[in-house]
Amino acid sequence: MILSYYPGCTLKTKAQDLDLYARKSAEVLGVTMEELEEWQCCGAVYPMASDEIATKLSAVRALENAKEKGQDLLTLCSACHHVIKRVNHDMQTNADMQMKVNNYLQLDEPYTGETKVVHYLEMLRDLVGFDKIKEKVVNPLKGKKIAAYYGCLLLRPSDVLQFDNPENPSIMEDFIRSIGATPVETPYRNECCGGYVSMENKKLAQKKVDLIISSAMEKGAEMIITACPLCMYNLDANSTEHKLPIVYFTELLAEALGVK
Amino acid sequence: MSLNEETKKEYKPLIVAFCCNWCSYAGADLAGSSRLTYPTDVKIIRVPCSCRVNPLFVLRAFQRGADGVIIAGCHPGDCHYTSGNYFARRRMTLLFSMLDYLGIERERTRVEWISAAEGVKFSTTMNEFAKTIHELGENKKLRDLRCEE
Amino acid sequence: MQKIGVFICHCGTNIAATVDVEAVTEAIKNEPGVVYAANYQYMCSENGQALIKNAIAEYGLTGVVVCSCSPRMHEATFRKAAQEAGLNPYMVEIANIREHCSWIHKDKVEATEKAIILARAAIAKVHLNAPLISGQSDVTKRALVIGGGIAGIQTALDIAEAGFEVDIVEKSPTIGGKMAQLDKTFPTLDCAACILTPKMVDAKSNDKITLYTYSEVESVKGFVGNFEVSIRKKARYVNTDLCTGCGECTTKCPSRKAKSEFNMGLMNRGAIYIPFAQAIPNVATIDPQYCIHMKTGKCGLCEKVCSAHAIDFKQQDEIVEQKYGAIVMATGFNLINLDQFDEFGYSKYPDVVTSLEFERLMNAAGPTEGTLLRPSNHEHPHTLVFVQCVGSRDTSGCGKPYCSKICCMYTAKHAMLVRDKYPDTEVYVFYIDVRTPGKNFDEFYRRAVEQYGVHYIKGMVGKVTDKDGKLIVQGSDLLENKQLKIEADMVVLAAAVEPDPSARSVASMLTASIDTNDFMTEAHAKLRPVESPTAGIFLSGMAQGPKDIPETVSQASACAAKVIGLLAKDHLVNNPCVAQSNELRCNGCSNCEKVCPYGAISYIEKEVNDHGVREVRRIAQVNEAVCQGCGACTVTCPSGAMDLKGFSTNQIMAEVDAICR
Amino acid sequence: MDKFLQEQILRMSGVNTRKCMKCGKCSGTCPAYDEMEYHPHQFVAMVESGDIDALMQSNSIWTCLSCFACVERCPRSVEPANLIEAVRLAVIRQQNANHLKAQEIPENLEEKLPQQAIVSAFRKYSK
Repeated sequence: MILSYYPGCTLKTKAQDLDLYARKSAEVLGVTMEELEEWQCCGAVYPMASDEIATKLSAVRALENAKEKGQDLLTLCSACHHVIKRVNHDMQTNADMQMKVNNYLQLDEPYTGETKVVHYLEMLRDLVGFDKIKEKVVNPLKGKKIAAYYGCLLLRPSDVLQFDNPENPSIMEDFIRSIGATPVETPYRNECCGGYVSMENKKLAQKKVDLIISSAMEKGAEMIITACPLCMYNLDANSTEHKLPIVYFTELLAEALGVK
Repeated sequence: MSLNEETKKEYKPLIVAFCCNWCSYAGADLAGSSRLTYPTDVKIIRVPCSCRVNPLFVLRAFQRGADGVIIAGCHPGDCHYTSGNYFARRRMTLLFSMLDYLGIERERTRVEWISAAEGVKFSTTMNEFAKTIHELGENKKLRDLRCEE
Repeated sequence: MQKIGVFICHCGTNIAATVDVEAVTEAIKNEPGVVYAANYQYMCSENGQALIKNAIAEYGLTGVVVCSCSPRMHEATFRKAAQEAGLNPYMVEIANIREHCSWIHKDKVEATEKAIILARAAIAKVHLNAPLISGQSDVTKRALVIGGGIAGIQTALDIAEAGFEVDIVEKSPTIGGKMAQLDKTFPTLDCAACILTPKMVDAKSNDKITLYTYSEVESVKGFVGNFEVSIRKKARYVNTDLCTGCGECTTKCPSRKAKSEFNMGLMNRGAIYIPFAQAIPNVATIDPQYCIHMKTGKCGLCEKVCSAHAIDFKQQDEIVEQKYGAIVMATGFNLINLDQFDEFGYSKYPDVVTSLEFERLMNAAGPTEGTLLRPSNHEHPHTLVFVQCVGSRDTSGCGKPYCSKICCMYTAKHAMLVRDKYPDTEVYVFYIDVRTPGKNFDEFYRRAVEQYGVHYIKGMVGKVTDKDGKLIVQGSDLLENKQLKIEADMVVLAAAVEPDPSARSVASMLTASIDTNDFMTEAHAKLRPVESPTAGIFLSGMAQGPKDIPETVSQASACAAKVIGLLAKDHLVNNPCVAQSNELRCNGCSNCEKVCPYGAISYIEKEVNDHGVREVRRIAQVNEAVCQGCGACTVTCPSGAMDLKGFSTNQIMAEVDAICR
Repeated sequence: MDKFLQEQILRMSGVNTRKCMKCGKCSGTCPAYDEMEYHPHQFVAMVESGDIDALMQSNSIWTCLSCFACVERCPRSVEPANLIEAVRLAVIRQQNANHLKAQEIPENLEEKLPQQAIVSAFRKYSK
């Protein structure tokens, strides 16, 4: 199985672990991640205004590149996934956007949302299958109680992202089970960590993070996993009361598969 | 007619809508009582069921200068006469592909399922259809020249 | 050539404001065949009708065109007027210039032009009209009520009271429906069981009423006055004639995995069970999905303990065929599934319950025997939060677009009952609007606030989480402009109502129309609210739309009155707009026979005289009492022999020509 | 009441404020509620009534986390977050109105701060 891969800026710098272990694990699982030869930053936030075109172009270019190779586009960072999937949805459904973007890009054949965007977790669930992961695990994380933190960007708006039940998701819990650990459900797993507003209002981020971590601890979690570098940062750097290890889910996967 | 000398110059399409008595005609009534507008181009003929629409009626309409024909009936499974709309669907599929072959564009003919509770759907369907026909312009095919003024 | 009179209605200003009625009158005056044309303010009024009658007499009219509102509204009125003046009623045609013209167009010139065209089409049609004589058919003097909740029971009792036989088909093992599950009823706080169970007993003991419980309608054929219905009596694996309802088997049954439907899954029941103590009929039913004997062949304990020898593991479903004159849809409602509303934590927290589950938790016959306890730990709750409009008034696709109508009142009831029984509790109600239109309803709600001190909060809950065994309800208080986080012990969700899932399939069998929310459509929203547009089908209770018990009972009785009105007739006048075969043109191909959904067409050998040639041919014959006039046969007929009276090929062609002129 | 601005906001956001039934679920759900001067439901009401200047001057537009909880849970599909984004854009598209200026970034830099945070904030707060 070969997929085009869009890593994103943060995975090349501060979140190298997220990327590195994803690649190592994919190898074990028989998935080839072909990094796009050329890609630019997705912009990290989806531009909601109807007159924003230029800020969506980098996502379209990535999508177009994958289309040319006839491959699905794999994403890993929650923010990149959110932006690219929503832009792709625009390109499928918004005629005005289609026209403007294609007029600008002057492609041989207009891009109208043909590429399928797949998050690494979706790949694990839908393309590889958690059962298969179970088979490949050599180092099961038995007895480890892990809380999944989804954040916002993977789940909402659910009608576009179609990732999982936005209020009661299960994909990360299923993942945790597949590597032999015990999932711990926390009620704040799909509530915001403070996001980029931590640059502006650290207090807000601290409040949100404290709530998330204390609730996870109350439920007995020993660690929290995430797919988003910004969530990772907030949960790690902005907690004031308690500390829990915050880990990228790919790192645990690699550990369980014995390639860490 | 003198009433309309001025507006006559602008192209006004003529659309014949066959509506079944139980669903779509009632849907049109609901569109009316909800004051949901659609162009005057649409003229409705009441039939007991969409299966009462003989392909001859459609041909005749085009011969006599209609620019579009729409047949509206109950949703599949909801026909007042159990199965009439299924007959209509089959007959019209066949007829429309034949008309297409004769040069009457596929967009000029349509079958829609509109229930008695779907006033909004009736009006949006008619607006859409009228717009499509307006864009296609006058239908010249199949016209009985003896009917021309 | 017909002598046609055209009558144009102003409908006050409904038509006249957008259509120049004078111009229409002028324009059609000179149409061929039109000998008289007039307009009047209200054609449907007595004076308007007199105008028509006088003109028929004075000008010897042979056809009448009324340009007015929809024929679905007043066609019958004008036909009757014509008949009174001695004209065959089917010589009247309506041009719909209100719903299809004046109400939807703005430009007076264009609307007037369209009205003239519609009038011309009607005139063209009348030219080809022929007098039609209606046949008659008999009425089977027996009614079927589908659904045995309070709506169905009330309708059946009223019909039986008038002396007609009536059968109730109920899919669960007992009648009683949702009302049997309720604790108290608003606005008087009567106990639901106290007022319902006597009616259930009446239904059982009334010799005009036959109960088919644990049964479903399998198929429906026929038409008003003459429905043929087959009813599947599902196997109970218990001989109901022998079962005494002692309940010995239900207590001994070792299978305890099945969720009790009556108690909303809050407790389990045996595989053999009687839904509740007052069930009618009071007999046991075996649930084959959970019965150990039926799955493994072992156990059979119930058979051993039954002194009446009523257990019959070999029982089969039974099909009952019955004829009816009228059918009542009383299929009722359910609460919506809350999978789409996990922000309220329903699937996660046992202490988040629906309002119907709450009824059971408050009910003396419920799982906690009337003591309100938290389902999670069986402790007494101190803080309760009620959330209204969960899934109602929701256009996002997760819920239902309509107001469920009953939640405001039952939530006030719940809040009041909790405060009354447990004065140490704090009760919060999150509301968007409090809707209390009904006799003594607003007074009731105000009592909850003023007398019982229930905290009503204008706002909505956004998320329910938990902390240290408490539920944290995060919501907005719009009047205080605050976000609240209430530490609660229980959360009660007023989930939206929806028609029972069986409604759609039953409605399809009855060919009765249903709206986009699966509620039954009325023949007229205001004037014929308990009848379906399909003749002989009547609507009772929630199947037609959300309503509370007082309203359901009134509607059920209204429905019964309509059914009685139908059953009281010995004969029904048939629709004369039926198919007719031209025997000289018929080629005997049988195509029409195959498409007819009613089996109204048969083939006979008949001697015909075809231009002097006498021969015996196989030709189609229409049974006019059975034909419903859909016209499927007319289009399928390759030789053009089949035609539909009132909507003949020539008539519709003439309309097409008139419109396309 | 600023008609022009109001139309601009509505066009950019694609929101139909009239769909709002004032239930307050957006504000009941908002994780940044306590930090805001105007709350999500007020955003909708204020845009509807044309009271946009007050919104543009409020800190609330910088506090919205774009977490889409209000969008996801709104029973009428009103999308308050889109409105807030449109107002924010109306502010930063003015001359010299960037909320976060490039020269301010170095002082905010922390060892662990991911690029994603800087890019997001820059996209949200500056043109």
